[in-house]
Amino acid sequence: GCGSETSKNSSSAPQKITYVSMTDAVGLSPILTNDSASSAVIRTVYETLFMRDPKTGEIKPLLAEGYENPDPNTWIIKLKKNIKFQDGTPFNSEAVKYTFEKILDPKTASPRASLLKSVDKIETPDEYTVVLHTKTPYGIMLTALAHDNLSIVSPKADKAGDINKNAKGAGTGPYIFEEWVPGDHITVVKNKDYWGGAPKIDSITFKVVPEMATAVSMVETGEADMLVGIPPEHLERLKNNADVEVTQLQGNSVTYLGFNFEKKPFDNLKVRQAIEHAINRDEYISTLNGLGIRSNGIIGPKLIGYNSEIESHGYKYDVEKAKALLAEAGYPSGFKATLTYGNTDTYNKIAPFIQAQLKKINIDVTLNPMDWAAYLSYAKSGKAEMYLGGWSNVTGDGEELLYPQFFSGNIGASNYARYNNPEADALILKTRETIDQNQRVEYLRQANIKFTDDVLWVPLYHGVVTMAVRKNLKGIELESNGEFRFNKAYKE
Amino acid sequence: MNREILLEVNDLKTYFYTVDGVVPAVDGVSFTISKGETLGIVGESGSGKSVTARSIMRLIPNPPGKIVSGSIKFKDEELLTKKDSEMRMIRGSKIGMIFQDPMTSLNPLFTVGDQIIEALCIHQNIDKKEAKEKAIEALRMVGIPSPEKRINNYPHQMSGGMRQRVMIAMALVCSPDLLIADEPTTALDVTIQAQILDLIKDMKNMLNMSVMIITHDLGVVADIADSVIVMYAGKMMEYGRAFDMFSNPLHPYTKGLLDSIPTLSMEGDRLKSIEGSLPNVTLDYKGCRFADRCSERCEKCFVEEPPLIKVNDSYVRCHKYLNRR
Amino acid sequence: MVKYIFKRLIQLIPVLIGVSIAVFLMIYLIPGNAAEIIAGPTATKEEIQNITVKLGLDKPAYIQYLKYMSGVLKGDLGYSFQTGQAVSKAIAVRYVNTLSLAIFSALISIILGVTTGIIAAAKRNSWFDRLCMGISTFGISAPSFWIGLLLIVVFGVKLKLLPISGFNGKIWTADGFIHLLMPAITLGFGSSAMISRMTRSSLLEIIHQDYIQTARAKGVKEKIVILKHALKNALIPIITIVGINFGGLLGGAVVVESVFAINGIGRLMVQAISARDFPMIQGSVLMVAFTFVIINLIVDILYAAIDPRIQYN
Amino acid sequence: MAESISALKNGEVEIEYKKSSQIKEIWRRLKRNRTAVVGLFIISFIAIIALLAPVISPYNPYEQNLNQRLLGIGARGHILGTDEYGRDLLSRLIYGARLSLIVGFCSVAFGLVFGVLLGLLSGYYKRLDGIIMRIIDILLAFPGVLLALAIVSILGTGIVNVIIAVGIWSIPTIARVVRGTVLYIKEMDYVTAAKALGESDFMILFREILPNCISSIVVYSTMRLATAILSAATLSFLGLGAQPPVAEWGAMASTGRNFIFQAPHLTLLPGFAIILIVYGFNSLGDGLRDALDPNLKNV
Amino acid sequence: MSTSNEVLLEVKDLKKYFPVKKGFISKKVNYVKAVDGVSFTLRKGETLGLVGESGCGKSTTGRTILRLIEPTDGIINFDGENIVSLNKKELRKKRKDMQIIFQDPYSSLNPRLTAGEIIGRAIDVNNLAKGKERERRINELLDIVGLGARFYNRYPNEFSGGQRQRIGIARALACNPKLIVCDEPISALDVSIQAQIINLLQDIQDEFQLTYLFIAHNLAVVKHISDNIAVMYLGKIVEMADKNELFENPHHPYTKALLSAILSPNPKDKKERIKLEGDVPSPMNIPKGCRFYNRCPNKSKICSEVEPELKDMGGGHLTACHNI
Ligand SMILES: Nc1ncnc2c1ncn2[C@@H]1O[C@H](COP(=O)(O)OP(=O)(O)OP(=O)(O)O)[C@@H](O)[C@H]1O
Ligand SMILES: Nc1ncnc2c1ncn2[C@@H]1O[C@H](COP(=O)(O)OP(=O)(O)OP(=O)(O)O)[C@@H](O)[C@H]1O
Ligand SMILES: [Mg+2]
Ligand SMILES: [Mg+2]
Ligand code: NI
Repeated sequence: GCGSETSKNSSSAPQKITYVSMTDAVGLSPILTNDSASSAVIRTVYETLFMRDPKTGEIKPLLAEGYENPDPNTWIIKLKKNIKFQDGTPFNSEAVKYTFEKILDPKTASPRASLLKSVDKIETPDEYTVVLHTKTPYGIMLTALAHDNLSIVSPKADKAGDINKNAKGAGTGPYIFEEWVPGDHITVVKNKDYWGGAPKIDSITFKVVPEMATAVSMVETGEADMLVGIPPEHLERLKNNADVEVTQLQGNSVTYLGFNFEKKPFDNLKVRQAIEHAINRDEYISTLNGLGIRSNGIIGPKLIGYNSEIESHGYKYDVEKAKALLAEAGYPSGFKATLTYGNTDTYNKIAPFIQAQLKKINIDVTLNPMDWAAYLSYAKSGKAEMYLGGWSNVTGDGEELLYPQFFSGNIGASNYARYNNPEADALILKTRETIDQNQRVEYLRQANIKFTDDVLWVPLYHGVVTMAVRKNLKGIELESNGEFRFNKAYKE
Repeated sequence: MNREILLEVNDLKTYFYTVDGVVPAVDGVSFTISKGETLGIVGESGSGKSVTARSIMRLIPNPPGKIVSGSIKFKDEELLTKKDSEMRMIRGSKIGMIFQDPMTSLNPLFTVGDQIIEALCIHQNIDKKEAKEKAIEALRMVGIPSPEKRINNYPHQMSGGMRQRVMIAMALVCSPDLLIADEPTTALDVTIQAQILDLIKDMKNMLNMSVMIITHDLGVVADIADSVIVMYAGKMMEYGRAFDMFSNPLHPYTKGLLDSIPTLSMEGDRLKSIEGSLPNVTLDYKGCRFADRCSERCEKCFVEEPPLIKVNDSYVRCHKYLNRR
Repeated sequence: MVKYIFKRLIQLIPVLIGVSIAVFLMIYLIPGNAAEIIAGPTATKEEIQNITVKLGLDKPAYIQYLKYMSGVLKGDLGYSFQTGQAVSKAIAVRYVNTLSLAIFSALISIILGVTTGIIAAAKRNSWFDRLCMGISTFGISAPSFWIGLLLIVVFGVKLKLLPISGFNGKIWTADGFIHLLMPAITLGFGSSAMISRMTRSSLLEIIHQDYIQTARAKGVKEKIVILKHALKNALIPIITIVGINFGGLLGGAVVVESVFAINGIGRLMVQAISARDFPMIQGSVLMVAFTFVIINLIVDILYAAIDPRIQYN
Repeated sequence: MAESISALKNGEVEIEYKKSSQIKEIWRRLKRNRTAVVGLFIISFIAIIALLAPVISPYNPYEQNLNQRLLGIGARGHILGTDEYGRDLLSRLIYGARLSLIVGFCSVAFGLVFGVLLGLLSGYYKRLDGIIMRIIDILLAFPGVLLALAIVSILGTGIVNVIIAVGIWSIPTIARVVRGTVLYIKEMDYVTAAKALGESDFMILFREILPNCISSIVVYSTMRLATAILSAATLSFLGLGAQPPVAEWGAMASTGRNFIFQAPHLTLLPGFAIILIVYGFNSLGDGLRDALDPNLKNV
Repeated sequence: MSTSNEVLLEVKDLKKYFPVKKGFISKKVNYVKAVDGVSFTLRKGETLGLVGESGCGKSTTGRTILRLIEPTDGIINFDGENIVSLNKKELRKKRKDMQIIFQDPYSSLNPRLTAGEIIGRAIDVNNLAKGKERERRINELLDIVGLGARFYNRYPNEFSGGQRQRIGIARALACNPKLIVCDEPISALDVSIQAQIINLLQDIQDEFQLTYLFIAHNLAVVKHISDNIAVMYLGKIVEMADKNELFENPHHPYTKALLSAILSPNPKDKKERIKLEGDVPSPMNIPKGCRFYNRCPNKSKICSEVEPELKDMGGGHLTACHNI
């Protein structure tokens, strides 16, 4: 059926939402997936123990009642009572233990097992208490527990079948999984018995529309109700449409130019500084229609660990200075380099810009676009010289960014920079292991300054998240990580 | 013989307007065919024989071809001014036509029966069953064994001779007054050729029709024709009774032709031949078209086109006969 | 005839094996693997390793292939690396959509192409002929994503006449029909242009054949000469091009499927290869190749049905 | 038939005169074909633009000027406006002509090298025919997009790989066309005559048969050029084509599509350019077919 | 015409079966028996005319003798050597001694080459001449066939059919062959041109001591040019004799019918024709017994069972018929 038909219906008719997404979900189990399309669905079906407040960014209990930290290696978590999974089984400490152990089991091969990596033992002293013992202090435990991939699944549903394909009744969330036509759409329907009160929307369809121009057209005609992650070139159009409400919100993603520290001359700080000096970020940001924000730091303004003092760090656009630094570094007449990136629209657009900018200081950049899978492999194996990347932060915590990208233990995996610095490693570990939140934030602040000064990346811009919603659809709040919840949504 | 005139062609000119200029394929041809008469048209390849025949049928592809002038009277009716629909009623019913190559002249995708029945259904107000019977009858008439089976055959299932018989049957089912046969035996073997020529003769007598037969084989003409036209490069060079032409050829070209054919009875080592080949004729061509191959040419032949001259009962287009008159 | 079809189906086996080996080599050669994709850019080494083991990607390449092929011989196309779904099931859904799209657009293109081709040939050098040929050249020349987007902007957004996406896989329902209209036109436009030109040129060629003269000499109406005698003979090249295009429609539908958000096999293939989802790539490529061969078979059978001279051998 | 000069002083002069006269003959026939002339005109026009690109284009096509982004048609200083980086669209279109022609020609040339060889061998040697035709069947049954995707994944994106991908794509069809022609020419008596004279297979294949396949190859290649340019555009759409900042029409039309609402000329103009050049090649191909095929001489 | 007694070509029991693919997994089950046991000898300087209906295997015979088609069986002794047993290389060397002229003047010339090059290629392949000598030779050959050097640089499409046929003859002559197979060299030509070519063929035969196997279906022409004539029917020679003997005293009913079917371009000598019923059977399933049985006007019982052999009926007149 057409969205346009349904949108004309009066309020007595069932309320339906069509949400368009560029890609299809990979799966429906939080344990086995790690992509934003899946996560959008998973958030409607499952819930985590803790959640991040969309406004303040503070971590609040969701399925949990509260927690205690008797010592840095012990987390005692109290659970809310009287919550039932959609399949009727009770939500309790067993379910939490089951879920977490499943994630930790290597045979499960959960892509986000590392979130619980430091967990040593899980105990369930009673029905509504879970105790997590860690090997080393794990300061970001709460942030991790707020991560969608640590949503709690119903053990019964999980044992009964593959909840990755059919998640019926597997969560505690406000919507129940209904149908998945792979490649086409996923439907979830209202959970009348939701512990937080039944949602007003009767069903949500997650529709796959790979072509952005088409997706935008669908929102315009009312065939679809909402769309997030609108690229700048389509923004104006949607904003001008009287039937569509566009929300723009500073996000916590960052788009950057990265270097391979194992390749010369990128191990040279002066060279990196020169490059940062040579790139006119403001100019590029001006093309983004407001969909990017200048911040000099690696940890952006919306992340835990950000402090505005960072704006006095970084290196300003100054071609002469860049040339001078390059000469100092021993490259007075520049050098040749390749810039590798996955050939998505975003990077396809940035790459020529970087190329043009670096030309000015005689760095001759060859563009090396690759398909996404090849790029991942290439970058991981340390073949890239310079690369373009983006980091979208789910938990909103600076640690989630620093550890994978710059911790030496992750070389060969997510540390594309192949940055290996014991000093930095120590600092990164502190940002993970410190239990005292204030202290931890302080470490993050220090790390941000250090890494920014050392130009581990050139942060090109920090993202702005967008959402376009048909005006009659209300109650959806966008979060700075680009996510949103349908709990309070309703149609007028 | 009945001297009632069936077809009268007068000064027919059919030109082709091609990329390479105007080709006067038929350039002033006049003749008559009486009831029961057989007219043979001979000439070299490209001399305009087929175009003459197709002009009578009004089947000249346009573009590039066009009948530029002349008149074609069939049973005292002018064909050239007839509407397309009227012309269609004449084709196939009053005038039947068969083509040179029986291999390509039948539609390969329909059974021979269908193709004959189609001709019947267009011109005669009969139902399918009746038409089928008539078609079988026609096939039997042209000597095809077990026609009730053969009627369901496709052309490729028949030999060349049989296909030509089918063509004849198709041309004759509606008992036309005139049969135009465009090189009906050229593609066939001598023994089969003999069969087909006999068949045409038989049919002609049986149906009392006139025949216009086109060929480049003088033997065929000698065998079947009452009168003959010799064409050369779009022009009628000689026109007269067949017997006269063979015993006393008038035009140097005709003579040349007759001399160049080896006959069984002839002796001697060398054949006489006509040197050279057909000229490339354009509209502003001056003089006799045969002049540069002619053994009896004079200067006049190159500048002035000879008119058609009546010599005895025949017509000839050669300056040689002007003085004699 | 049954024997012939059987024989052709057997001939299909080496082609399919060849295709599957080609796919295998391809996967083997291209950098990146499914585990890395599933793990995502954040993944640690252990996470990647776990997934690699789970998918069996740690085994030597030829073993992976043989294991896969032995499954195929048992009728099991395997499970998607990425989603864990049964490949056969995943393909089935998409295949129906693509096939509906392909058939619908083939119909559109045949009807459009053949009629305009006939008229253009019959009225050669008339304004209609020129117009048809002009439009058809345009049709051949324009990239399909471009036509598709223009159609969306004009008919979907501006005029709000047709829905942009949402084909339900049921072409026989009114809803399915309406949703498939724009995609089918987009896809069919180019091939209708080709068919139109092919019809025109083969008709023009056939019109010069002797048997057409024979038909005319019988007094057959020009309309019937063309529609019956000439067209039937022209059908062979027309069917050939329809067949070729249909094969192309299946493989080339990716673009239209993306533009109109149709959940088809073309898109599936592209997705699968970007995810290095080996079983899914094998399955969908084999399916497309299979269809291609079947289309060829159908085309050959049609040849023989039309032309009595062609025998099954 | 034009009588040639009877008294000959120098044989070579005569050779040249005659060779050119054969080409002249084709040219003459081509000239009468209106669409072909239009096609030829379009292609020459584009080719000249491509050749003179550095001279005639008002700006450097790669020079970004982010202050002047997305100007519309008729903007001051930019007749056809600018793109999302403020690059002059006219200049990019002019340079795009180069790349589109290069992509077209090179990929068809690539396909020709292999296609012609395969076609010749399989047409001439009955024994090889079976194997080669099976390989071609496999290539044909293999979805072209996937092939391109794989090639690009292996070799990386970029214009050269687009050329290779599109080139491989055209091998099977070229091979088939050539094979068909060879099968036909093989039966001609002049090939038998060459055999009777004692020519070797190699000589027969490359000196007797190949030159006579040229006209069908030329005709087909012309049409294939059109397809190649279109395929390249399609690859661009899938993100596999020429990569930015390369000014290639397909890539331009494809990246421009994101601005279809905001600045439709960004996709419309390159789109029209593609249509124009493809139209040109197709018409020329049609015309060449008529001009080179003596059977159709007077039709 | 001077005919020596030296045998140039001896063909013994030549057979050529073309396999026809049929049935499951293309087993070769059926054969077109195009030539099915043909034997004859040709002396130096002699012309043997080969006549017969279309499809009876004349061309196949001609081409198989030159090994342009591989024979299925039989012996071809040419100039004292069995051609059949030569390997590819030896054969290529031998080729210049035996040439062929084709029926179709259009398909027999490479349209991409000039007349001079067509002839030149024949010289090059056999390394007969180089440089100036080569040019001279080409011009000489063009003269011999009556074209002249001014035609050197013309392409085949600029020639008429007769002129093309002359180029074909010049090409065959280029390597000084001993034997020329003329495969219906005049059938496609206009009557007025035919005589030119026949005269030319006779002239060069005299001049270069050539031996011809002259294939045609026009009996009058064959009679004119040949010394001996062989009549073929369905892959076999049914009658062979000196030309005058054959025309005056034909034995085989098929020969008789053939002769009676000749149309004379003289309305006066109309004669009674022998009518043959029916068609030639398909060479794919040749009937048992005499191949001519189904059309024969005076068949007897034995004809349907035993295949008659070619026997000398006296004076070198060979006939294959039971009823003589
Ligand atoms: N459709 C056509 N377009 C152009 N010229 C044509 C056409 N049909 C015939 N001609 C020209 O008209 C002339 C006469 O052709 P026609 O077919 O009548 O010759 P013909 O005497 O029948 O020869 P043949 O013995 O080869 O059948 C030729 O020069 C030919 O080129
Ligand atoms: N390559 C081939 N494959 C299969 N059959 C063939 C082949 N070449 C010839 N034939 C068949 O062999 C038989 C004899 O053919 P051939 O060409 O020798 O006849 P012909 O006497 O020269 O006839 P024509 O007078 O028509 O030239 C025919 O039935 C023909 O169909
Ligand atoms: Mg004719
Ligand atoms: Mg022959
Ligand atoms: Ni709908």
